[in-house]
Amino acid sequence: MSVSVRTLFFAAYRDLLGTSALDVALEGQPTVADLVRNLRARGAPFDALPEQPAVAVNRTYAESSELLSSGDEVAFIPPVAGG
Amino acid sequence: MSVSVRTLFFAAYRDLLGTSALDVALEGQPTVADLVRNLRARGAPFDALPEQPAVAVNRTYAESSELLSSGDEVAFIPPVAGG
Amino acid sequence: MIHASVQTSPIVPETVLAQVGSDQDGAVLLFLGMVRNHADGRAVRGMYYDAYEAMAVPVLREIATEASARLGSDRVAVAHRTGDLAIGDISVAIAVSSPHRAEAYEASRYVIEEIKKRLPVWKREHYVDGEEAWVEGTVPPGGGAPPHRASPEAKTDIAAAARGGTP
Amino acid sequence: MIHASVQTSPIVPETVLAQVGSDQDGAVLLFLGMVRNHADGRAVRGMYYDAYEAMAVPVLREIATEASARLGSDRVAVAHRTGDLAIGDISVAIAVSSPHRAEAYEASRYVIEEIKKRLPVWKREHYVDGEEAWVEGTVPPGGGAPPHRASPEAKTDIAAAARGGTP
Repeated sequence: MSVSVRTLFFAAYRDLLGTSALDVALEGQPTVADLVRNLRARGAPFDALPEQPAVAVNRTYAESSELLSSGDEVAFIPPVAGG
Repeated sequence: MSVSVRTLFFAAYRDLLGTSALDVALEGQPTVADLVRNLRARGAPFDALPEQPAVAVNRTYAESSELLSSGDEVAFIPPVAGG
Repeated sequence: MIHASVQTSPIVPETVLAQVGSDQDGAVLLFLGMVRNHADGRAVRGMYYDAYEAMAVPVLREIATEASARLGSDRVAVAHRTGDLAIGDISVAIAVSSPHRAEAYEASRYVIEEIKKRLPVWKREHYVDGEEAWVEGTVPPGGGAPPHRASPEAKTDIAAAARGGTP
Repeated sequence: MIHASVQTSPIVPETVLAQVGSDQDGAVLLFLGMVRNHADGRAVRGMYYDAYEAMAVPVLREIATEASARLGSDRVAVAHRTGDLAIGDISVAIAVSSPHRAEAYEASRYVIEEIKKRLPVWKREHYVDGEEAWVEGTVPPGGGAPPHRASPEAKTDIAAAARGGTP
Protein backbone atom coordinates (compact mmCIF):
# COMPACT_ATOMS: atom_id res chain seq x y z
CA MET A 1 0.00 0.00 0.00
CA SER A 2 1.40 3.41 -0.89
CA VAL A 3 0.66 6.95 0.26
CA SER A 4 0.47 9.67 -2.41
CA VAL A 5 1.12 13.27 -1.37
CA ARG A 6 1.31 16.53 -3.25
CA THR A 7 4.49 18.49 -2.44
CA LEU A 8 4.74 22.24 -3.00
CA PHE A 9 7.89 24.35 -3.30
CA PHE A 10 8.09 28.10 -2.89
CA ALA A 11 10.55 30.91 -3.48
CA ALA A 12 14.18 29.72 -3.19
CA TYR A 13 13.12 26.04 -3.08
CA ARG A 14 11.10 26.43 -6.27
CA ASP A 15 14.07 28.13 -7.95
CA LEU A 16 16.39 25.39 -6.72
CA LEU A 17 14.25 22.53 -7.99
CA GLY A 18 12.88 24.26 -11.07
CA THR A 19 9.38 23.17 -10.11
CA SER A 20 6.60 24.38 -7.83
CA ALA A 21 4.88 21.03 -7.25
CA LEU A 22 5.58 17.31 -7.36
CA ASP A 23 3.45 14.22 -6.64
CA VAL A 24 5.30 11.71 -4.48
CA ALA A 25 4.32 8.11 -3.60
CA LEU A 26 5.72 6.69 -0.36
CA GLU A 27 5.55 3.13 1.03
CA GLY A 28 4.31 2.06 4.48
CA GLN A 29 3.28 4.68 7.09
CA PRO A 30 5.47 7.56 6.00
CA THR A 31 6.27 10.66 8.06
CA VAL A 32 7.35 14.11 6.94
CA ALA A 33 10.96 12.99 7.57
CA ASP A 34 10.50 10.02 5.22
CA LEU A 35 9.27 12.35 2.48
CA VAL A 36 12.28 14.62 2.92
CA ARG A 37 14.67 11.63 2.81
CA ASN A 38 12.93 10.34 -0.33
CA LEU A 39 13.40 13.65 -2.10
CA ARG A 40 16.98 14.28 -0.96
CA ALA A 41 17.94 10.75 -2.13
CA ARG A 42 17.12 11.77 -5.70
CA GLY A 43 20.45 13.57 -6.06
CA ALA A 44 21.03 17.07 -7.48
CA PRO A 45 19.30 19.46 -7.17
CA PHE A 46 17.09 17.72 -4.54
CA ASP A 47 20.03 16.97 -2.26
CA ALA A 48 20.46 20.73 -1.74
CA LEU A 49 17.20 20.78 0.25
CA PRO A 50 17.93 21.01 3.98
CA GLU A 51 17.80 17.81 6.03
CA GLN A 52 15.12 19.35 8.28
CA PRO A 53 13.22 21.92 6.29
CA ALA A 54 10.18 23.72 7.68
CA VAL A 55 7.16 21.89 6.32
CA ALA A 56 3.43 22.55 6.40
CA VAL A 57 0.98 19.68 6.05
CA ASN A 58 -2.39 20.82 4.79
CA ARG A 59 -1.46 24.45 5.42
CA THR A 60 -0.35 24.00 9.05
CA TYR A 61 3.27 23.84 10.23
CA ALA A 62 4.17 20.23 11.05
CA GLU A 63 6.84 18.34 12.97
CA SER A 64 9.12 15.99 11.01
CA SER A 65 7.53 13.05 12.87
CA GLU A 66 4.03 13.83 11.58
CA LEU A 67 2.41 10.93 9.70
CA LEU A 68 1.29 11.56 6.13
CA SER A 69 -1.94 10.39 4.48
CA SER A 70 -2.85 10.11 0.84
CA GLY A 71 -4.01 13.41 -0.55
CA ASP A 72 -2.01 15.50 1.92
CA GLU A 73 -0.61 18.79 0.65
CA VAL A 74 2.97 19.06 1.93
CA ALA A 75 4.61 22.44 1.44
CA PHE A 76 8.34 23.04 1.87
CA ILE A 77 8.64 26.44 3.49
CA PRO A 78 11.93 28.31 3.04
CA PRO A 79 12.81 30.81 5.78
CA VAL A 80 9.97 33.33 5.62
CA ALA A 81 10.41 37.05 4.90
CA GLY A 82 7.04 38.75 5.00
CA GLY A 83 6.27 42.23 6.25
CA MET B 1 11.16 99.51 42.56
CA SER B 2 8.49 97.02 41.64
CA VAL B 3 8.28 94.15 39.14
CA SER B 4 5.06 93.84 37.13
CA VAL B 5 4.18 90.41 35.73
CA ARG B 6 1.23 89.06 33.82
CA THR B 7 -0.21 85.90 35.37
CA LEU B 8 -2.32 83.45 33.38
CA PHE B 9 -4.72 80.79 34.71
CA PHE B 10 -6.00 77.78 32.78
CA ALA B 11 -8.64 75.09 33.12
CA ALA B 12 -9.36 74.25 36.80
CA TYR B 13 -7.32 77.24 38.04
CA ARG B 14 -9.26 79.61 35.80
CA ASP B 15 -12.54 78.14 37.05
CA LEU B 16 -11.34 78.43 40.66
CA LEU B 17 -10.35 82.09 40.39
CA GLY B 18 -13.01 83.14 37.91
CA THR B 19 -10.37 84.86 35.81
CA SER B 20 -7.88 83.86 33.11
CA ALA B 21 -5.33 86.64 33.68
CA LEU B 22 -4.19 89.04 36.37
CA ASP B 23 -1.46 91.72 36.49
CA VAL B 24 0.57 91.51 39.66
CA ALA B 25 3.17 93.99 41.02
CA LEU B 26 5.84 92.59 43.35
CA GLU B 27 8.53 94.37 45.40
CA GLY B 28 12.28 93.69 45.38
CA GLN B 29 13.71 90.80 43.35
CA PRO B 30 10.76 88.47 43.36
CA THR B 31 10.85 84.76 42.51
CA VAL B 32 8.07 82.49 41.30
CA ALA B 33 7.60 81.41 44.93
CA ASP B 34 7.11 85.07 45.98
CA LEU B 35 4.40 85.48 43.34
CA VAL B 36 2.61 82.33 44.53
CA ARG B 37 2.78 83.55 48.16
CA ASN B 38 1.46 86.97 47.14
CA LEU B 39 -1.55 85.41 45.41
CA ARG B 40 -2.33 82.84 48.12
CA ALA B 41 -2.22 85.60 50.77
CA ARG B 42 -5.23 87.24 49.11
CA GLY B 43 -7.59 84.76 50.73
CA ALA B 44 -10.42 82.85 49.06
CA PRO B 45 -10.46 81.71 46.33
CA PHE B 46 -6.70 82.37 45.82
CA ASP B 47 -5.71 80.39 48.90
CA ALA B 48 -7.01 77.25 47.15
CA LEU B 49 -4.09 77.43 44.71
CA PRO B 50 -1.43 74.86 45.61
CA GLU B 51 1.62 76.02 47.56
CA GLN B 52 3.88 74.77 44.77
CA PRO B 53 1.96 74.86 41.52
CA ALA B 54 3.60 74.06 38.20
CA VAL B 55 4.46 77.38 36.64
CA ALA B 56 5.77 78.43 33.23
CA VAL B 57 7.64 81.69 32.83
CA ASN B 58 7.51 83.03 29.30
CA ARG B 59 6.16 79.68 28.05
CA THR B 60 8.85 77.49 29.63
CA TYR B 61 8.40 75.42 32.80
CA ALA B 62 10.21 77.17 35.68
CA GLU B 63 11.46 76.30 39.15
CA SER B 64 9.92 78.11 42.11
CA SER B 65 13.29 79.79 42.71
CA GLU B 66 13.34 81.46 39.27
CA LEU B 67 13.64 85.27 39.40
CA LEU B 68 10.93 87.28 37.73
CA SER B 69 11.38 90.41 35.58
CA SER B 70 8.89 93.05 34.56
CA GLY B 71 6.88 91.96 31.57
CA ASP B 72 7.22 88.24 32.29
CA GLU B 73 4.25 86.05 31.42
CA VAL B 74 3.75 83.65 34.32
CA ALA B 75 1.29 80.83 33.68
CA PHE B 76 -0.14 78.60 36.41
CA ILE B 77 -0.33 75.13 34.91
CA PRO B 78 -2.81 72.67 36.47
CA PRO B 79 -1.95 69.00 36.06
CA VAL B 80 -1.96 68.46 32.29
CA ALA B 81 -4.24 66.06 30.45
CA GLY B 82 -3.49 66.21 26.75
CA GLY B 83 -3.61 63.38 24.28
CA MET C 1 10.74 67.88 8.24
CA ILE C 2 9.18 68.02 11.70
CA HIS C 3 5.56 69.19 11.89
CA ALA C 4 3.76 70.22 15.09
CA SER C 5 0.41 71.95 15.32
CA VAL C 6 -2.32 72.77 17.81
CA GLN C 7 -5.56 73.30 15.95
CA THR C 8 -9.26 73.96 16.47
CA SER C 9 -10.15 72.46 13.07
CA PRO C 10 -10.69 68.69 12.77
CA ILE C 11 -7.56 66.56 12.38
CA VAL C 12 -7.42 64.72 9.04
CA PRO C 13 -5.33 61.52 9.44
CA GLU C 14 -4.36 61.47 5.75
CA THR C 15 -2.90 64.98 6.07
CA VAL C 16 -0.73 64.06 9.06
CA LEU C 17 0.32 60.79 7.39
CA ALA C 18 1.31 62.67 4.24
CA GLN C 19 3.74 64.80 6.28
CA VAL C 20 6.03 61.80 6.85
CA GLY C 21 7.49 59.12 4.59
CA SER C 22 10.57 58.90 2.43
CA ASP C 23 12.01 56.44 -0.09
CA GLN C 24 14.48 55.43 2.64
CA ASP C 25 11.72 54.45 5.07
CA GLY C 26 10.38 50.93 5.52
CA ALA C 27 8.08 51.70 8.45
CA VAL C 28 5.32 54.26 8.95
CA LEU C 29 3.30 54.48 12.14
CA LEU C 30 0.18 56.57 12.71
CA PHE C 31 -1.32 56.92 16.18
CA LEU C 32 -4.74 58.48 16.62
CA GLY C 33 -6.13 59.46 20.00
CA MET C 34 -9.93 59.50 19.90
CA VAL C 35 -12.63 60.67 22.28
CA ARG C 36 -14.22 57.52 23.68
CA ASN C 37 -17.68 57.08 25.15
CA HIS C 38 -16.57 56.05 28.63
CA ALA C 39 -14.09 57.05 31.34
CA ASP C 40 -13.58 55.25 34.64
CA GLY C 41 -16.82 53.37 34.06
CA ARG C 42 -18.82 56.54 33.43
CA ALA C 43 -20.66 57.25 30.16
CA VAL C 44 -19.16 60.22 28.32
CA ARG C 45 -20.88 62.25 25.60
CA GLY C 46 -18.10 64.65 24.63
CA MET C 47 -14.90 66.39 25.64
CA TYR C 48 -13.69 69.99 25.73
CA TYR C 49 -9.94 70.50 25.20
CA ASP C 50 -8.38 73.67 26.57
CA ALA C 51 -4.77 74.64 25.77
CA TYR C 52 -2.18 77.26 26.63
CA GLU C 53 -1.63 77.55 22.93
CA ALA C 54 1.33 79.97 22.96
CA MET C 55 3.24 77.39 25.01
CA ALA C 56 1.67 74.18 23.66
CA VAL C 57 2.94 74.74 20.12
CA PRO C 58 6.63 75.05 21.09
CA VAL C 59 6.35 72.21 23.65
CA LEU C 60 4.79 69.96 21.01
CA ARG C 61 7.56 70.85 18.58
CA GLU C 62 10.17 70.16 21.29
CA ILE C 63 8.64 66.71 21.95
CA ALA C 64 8.59 65.94 18.22
CA THR C 65 12.23 67.01 17.94
CA GLU C 66 13.25 64.74 20.83
CA ALA C 67 11.35 61.87 19.17
CA SER C 68 13.12 62.61 15.90
CA ALA C 69 16.49 62.15 17.62
CA ARG C 70 15.38 58.73 18.90
CA LEU C 71 13.95 57.87 15.50
CA GLY C 72 17.08 58.78 13.57
CA SER C 73 14.87 60.52 11.00
CA ASP C 74 13.23 63.93 10.72
CA ARG C 75 9.91 62.38 9.66
CA VAL C 76 7.71 63.25 12.65
CA ALA C 77 4.35 64.99 12.44
CA VAL C 78 2.02 65.67 15.36
CA ALA C 79 -1.25 67.56 15.60
CA HIS C 80 -3.33 68.22 18.74
CA ARG C 81 -6.92 69.38 18.62
CA THR C 82 -8.59 71.91 20.96
CA GLY C 83 -12.18 72.94 21.54
CA ASP C 84 -15.34 70.83 21.69
CA LEU C 85 -14.99 67.23 20.49
CA ALA C 86 -17.61 64.54 20.04
CA ILE C 87 -17.23 60.77 20.57
CA GLY C 88 -14.99 59.37 17.83
CA ASP C 89 -13.33 62.71 17.07
CA ILE C 90 -9.55 62.67 16.82
CA SER C 91 -7.87 64.59 19.67
CA VAL C 92 -4.29 63.86 18.64
CA ALA C 93 -2.52 62.37 15.61
CA ILE C 94 1.12 61.29 15.55
CA ALA C 95 2.83 60.08 12.38
CA VAL C 96 6.44 58.91 12.19
CA SER C 97 8.46 57.09 9.55
CA SER C 98 11.93 55.58 9.56
CA PRO C 99 14.03 52.95 7.83
CA HIS C 100 13.27 50.34 10.53
CA ARG C 101 10.17 49.59 12.57
CA ALA C 102 11.59 49.35 16.10
CA GLU C 103 12.54 53.02 16.10
CA ALA C 104 9.15 54.00 14.65
CA TYR C 105 7.25 52.26 17.45
CA GLU C 106 9.55 53.73 20.09
CA ALA C 107 9.34 57.28 18.74
CA SER C 108 5.55 57.20 18.31
CA ARG C 109 5.09 55.99 21.86
CA TYR C 110 7.54 58.61 23.14
CA VAL C 111 5.50 61.43 21.60
CA ILE C 112 2.19 60.37 23.15
CA GLU C 113 3.73 59.67 26.57
CA GLU C 114 5.50 63.06 26.65
CA ILE C 115 2.31 64.83 25.52
CA LYS C 116 0.57 63.35 28.54
CA LYS C 117 3.41 64.39 30.85
CA ARG C 118 3.99 67.97 29.81
CA LEU C 119 1.85 69.43 27.04
CA PRO C 120 -0.13 72.33 28.57
CA VAL C 121 -3.51 70.97 27.51
CA TRP C 122 -6.51 70.11 29.69
CA LYS C 123 -9.71 68.27 29.01
CA ARG C 124 -13.15 68.54 30.50
CA GLU C 125 -15.35 65.49 30.29
CA HIS C 126 -19.04 65.94 29.58
CA TYR C 127 -20.94 63.00 30.99
CA VAL C 128 -24.15 61.54 29.67
CA ASP C 129 -25.79 62.30 33.04
CA GLY C 130 -25.26 66.03 32.44
CA GLU C 131 -22.32 66.54 34.82
CA GLU C 132 -18.87 67.59 33.74
CA ALA C 133 -15.37 67.71 35.24
CA TRP C 134 -11.76 68.48 34.37
CA VAL C 135 -9.92 65.21 33.86
CA GLU C 136 -7.42 64.47 36.56
CA GLY C 137 -4.06 65.20 34.96
CA THR C 138 -0.35 64.72 35.45
CA VAL C 139 1.80 67.22 37.32
CA PRO C 140 4.30 68.44 34.71
CA PRO C 141 8.09 68.36 35.38
CA GLY C 142 9.15 70.91 37.98
CA GLY C 143 5.55 71.38 39.02
CA GLY C 144 4.25 71.08 42.54
CA ALA C 145 1.22 69.24 43.82
CA PRO C 146 -2.15 69.76 42.19
CA PRO C 147 -4.76 71.70 44.20
CA HIS C 148 -7.05 70.27 46.87
CA ARG C 149 -7.97 66.71 45.97
CA ALA C 150 -10.11 64.19 47.78
CA SER C 151 -7.96 61.28 46.54
CA PRO C 152 -5.32 60.65 43.88
CA GLU C 153 -8.03 59.18 41.62
CA ALA C 154 -10.52 62.00 42.12
CA LYS C 155 -11.36 64.39 39.33
CA THR C 156 -9.92 67.87 39.73
CA ASP C 157 -12.90 70.12 39.92
CA ILE C 158 -12.02 72.75 42.44
CA ALA C 159 -14.53 75.13 40.88
CA ALA C 160 -17.35 72.74 41.63
CA ALA C 161 -15.85 72.12 45.07
CA ALA C 162 -15.78 75.89 45.71
CA ARG C 163 -19.43 76.12 44.72
CA GLY C 164 -20.23 73.19 47.00
CA GLY C 165 -21.15 71.19 43.89
CA THR C 166 -21.10 67.48 43.30
CA PRO C 167 -17.63 66.02 43.95
CA MET D 1 -14.45 42.16 13.58
CA ILE D 2 -11.07 40.73 12.62
CA HIS D 3 -9.96 41.30 9.02
CA ALA D 4 -7.05 39.50 7.34
CA SER D 5 -6.24 39.54 3.64
CA VAL D 6 -3.45 38.67 1.23
CA GLN D 7 -3.88 40.69 -1.93
CA THR D 8 -2.25 41.45 -5.25
CA SER D 9 -4.02 44.82 -5.52
CA PRO D 10 -2.47 47.90 -3.87
CA ILE D 11 -3.17 48.35 -0.15
CA VAL D 12 -5.16 51.50 0.63
CA PRO D 13 -4.35 52.66 4.20
CA GLU D 14 -7.73 54.38 4.61
CA THR D 15 -9.52 51.12 3.84
CA VAL D 16 -7.59 49.16 6.47
CA LEU D 17 -8.02 52.00 8.98
CA ALA D 18 -11.77 52.04 8.37
CA GLN D 19 -11.96 48.36 9.38
CA VAL D 20 -11.17 49.22 13.02
CA GLY D 21 -12.47 51.78 15.49
CA SER D 22 -15.41 51.89 17.87
CA ASP D 23 -17.01 54.46 20.15
CA GLN D 24 -15.36 52.59 23.04
CA ASP D 25 -11.86 53.06 21.63
CA GLY D 26 -9.47 55.85 22.61
CA ALA D 27 -6.48 54.61 20.61
CA VAL D 28 -6.04 53.66 16.97
CA LEU D 29 -2.70 52.55 15.55
CA LEU D 30 -1.86 52.04 11.89
CA PHE D 31 1.43 50.43 10.86
CA LEU D 32 2.52 50.51 7.24
CA GLY D 33 5.44 48.48 5.93
CA MET D 34 6.84 50.08 2.78
CA VAL D 35 9.38 49.01 0.19
CA ARG D 36 12.49 51.09 0.85
CA ASN D 37 15.26 52.02 -1.55
CA HIS D 38 18.08 50.30 0.34
CA ALA D 39 18.87 47.01 2.09
CA ASP D 40 22.10 46.22 3.92
CA GLY D 41 23.72 49.22 2.27
CA ARG D 42 22.70 48.15 -1.23
CA ALA D 43 20.48 50.27 -3.52
CA VAL D 44 17.14 48.59 -4.18
CA ARG D 45 14.78 49.42 -7.05
CA GLY D 46 11.87 47.10 -6.26
CA MET D 47 10.66 43.96 -4.53
CA TYR D 48 8.75 40.86 -5.57
CA TYR D 49 6.57 39.24 -2.88
CA ASP D 50 5.73 35.55 -3.23
CA ALA D 51 3.23 33.83 -0.93
CA TYR D 52 1.78 30.41 -0.19
CA GLU D 53 -1.59 32.08 -0.32
CA ALA D 54 -3.77 29.12 0.72
CA MET D 55 -1.79 28.99 3.96
CA ALA D 56 -0.90 32.69 4.34
CA VAL D 57 -4.53 33.80 4.69
CA PRO D 58 -5.36 31.48 7.63
CA VAL D 59 -1.98 32.15 9.30
CA LEU D 60 -2.56 35.91 9.01
CA ARG D 61 -6.03 35.50 10.48
CA GLU D 62 -4.57 33.37 13.30
CA ILE D 63 -1.98 36.06 14.08
CA ALA D 64 -4.67 38.74 14.06
CA THR D 65 -6.82 36.64 16.40
CA GLU D 66 -3.92 36.19 18.84
CA ALA D 67 -3.31 39.95 18.72
CA SER D 68 -6.99 40.55 19.38
CA ALA D 69 -6.76 38.50 22.58
CA ARG D 70 -3.85 40.66 23.76
CA LEU D 71 -5.67 43.80 22.69
CA GLY D 72 -8.88 42.94 24.51
CA SER D 73 -10.82 44.08 21.43
CA ASP D 74 -11.81 42.51 18.11
CA ARG D 75 -10.69 45.58 16.18
CA VAL D 76 -7.72 44.20 14.24
CA ALA D 77 -7.25 44.47 10.47
CA VAL D 78 -4.23 43.31 8.52
CA ALA D 79 -3.52 43.19 4.79
CA HIS D 80 -0.40 41.79 3.08
CA ARG D 81 0.47 42.52 -0.52
CA THR D 82 2.00 40.09 -3.03
CA GLY D 83 3.51 40.51 -6.49
CA ASP D 84 5.78 43.25 -7.84
CA LEU D 85 6.14 46.32 -5.66
CA ALA D 86 7.96 49.58 -6.33
CA ILE D 87 9.81 51.79 -3.82
CA GLY D 88 7.26 53.43 -1.50
CA ASP D 89 4.59 50.81 -2.13
CA ILE D 90 2.87 49.40 0.95
CA SER D 91 3.71 45.73 1.54
CA VAL D 92 1.73 45.36 4.77
CA ALA D 93 -0.83 47.40 6.71
CA ILE D 94 -1.89 46.68 10.30
CA ALA D 95 -4.66 48.63 12.01
CA VAL D 96 -5.77 48.07 15.60
CA SER D 97 -7.99 50.01 17.98
CA SER D 98 -8.74 49.63 21.68
CA PRO D 99 -9.92 51.60 24.68
CA HIS D 100 -6.32 52.24 25.85
CA ARG D 101 -3.10 52.90 23.97
CA ALA D 102 -0.69 50.49 25.68
CA GLU D 103 -2.59 47.47 24.36
CA ALA D 104 -2.82 49.01 20.89
CA TYR D 105 0.96 49.45 20.64
CA GLU D 106 1.57 45.96 21.98
CA ALA D 107 -0.93 44.29 19.63
CA SER D 108 0.28 46.16 16.54
CA ARG D 109 3.86 45.20 17.27
CA TYR D 110 2.82 41.60 17.92
CA VAL D 111 1.22 41.33 14.48
CA ILE D 112 4.26 42.57 12.56
CA GLU D 113 6.72 40.48 14.60
CA GLU D 114 4.65 37.30 14.12
CA ILE D 115 4.27 38.00 10.39
CA LYS D 116 8.05 38.06 10.15
CA LYS D 117 8.36 34.83 12.13
CA ARG D 118 5.77 32.64 10.46
CA LEU D 119 3.76 34.08 7.59
CA PRO D 120 4.59 31.97 4.50
CA VAL D 121 5.66 34.93 2.38
CA TRP D 122 9.01 35.56 0.68
CA LYS D 123 10.52 38.56 -0.97
CA ARG D 124 13.01 38.95 -3.74
CA GLU D 125 15.00 42.15 -3.84
CA HIS D 126 15.73 43.74 -7.19
CA TYR D 127 18.87 45.82 -6.89
CA VAL D 128 19.69 48.95 -8.83
CA ASP D 129 22.80 47.18 -10.22
CA GLY D 130 20.54 44.63 -11.96
CA GLU D 131 21.07 41.71 -9.60
CA GLU D 132 18.35 40.14 -7.49
CA ALA D 133 18.11 37.76 -4.53
CA TRP D 134 15.63 36.23 -2.12
CA VAL D 135 15.82 38.08 1.17
CA GLU D 136 17.33 36.02 3.96
CA GLY D 137 14.35 35.01 6.07
CA THR D 138 13.46 33.53 9.43
CA VAL D 139 13.07 29.81 9.98
CA PRO D 140 9.42 29.39 11.03
CA PRO D 141 8.47 27.48 14.24
CA GLY D 142 9.11 23.76 13.94
CA GLY D 143 11.22 24.35 10.85
CA GLY D 144 14.72 23.08 10.32
CA ALA D 145 17.77 24.95 9.10
CA PRO D 146 17.57 26.90 5.87
CA PRO D 147 19.44 25.46 2.87
CA HIS D 148 23.18 25.96 2.12
CA ARG D 149 24.27 29.35 3.35
CA ALA D 150 27.67 31.00 3.28
CA SER D 151 27.01 32.90 6.53
CA PRO D 152 24.04 33.78 8.72
CA GLU D 153 23.94 37.24 7.12
CA ALA D 154 24.19 36.01 3.51
CA LYS D 155 21.25 36.21 1.16
CA THR D 156 19.60 32.88 0.41
CA ASP D 157 19.96 32.46 -3.30
CA ILE D 158 20.50 28.80 -3.86
CA ALA D 159 19.27 29.15 -7.42
CA ALA D 160 22.05 31.61 -8.21
CA ALA D 161 24.49 29.41 -6.30
CA ALA D 162 23.40 26.40 -8.36
CA ARG D 163 24.02 28.42 -11.54
CA GLY D 164 27.42 29.47 -10.21
CA GLY D 165 26.10 33.04 -10.01
CA THR D 166 27.20 35.91 -7.83
CA PRO D 167 26.91 35.04 -4.13
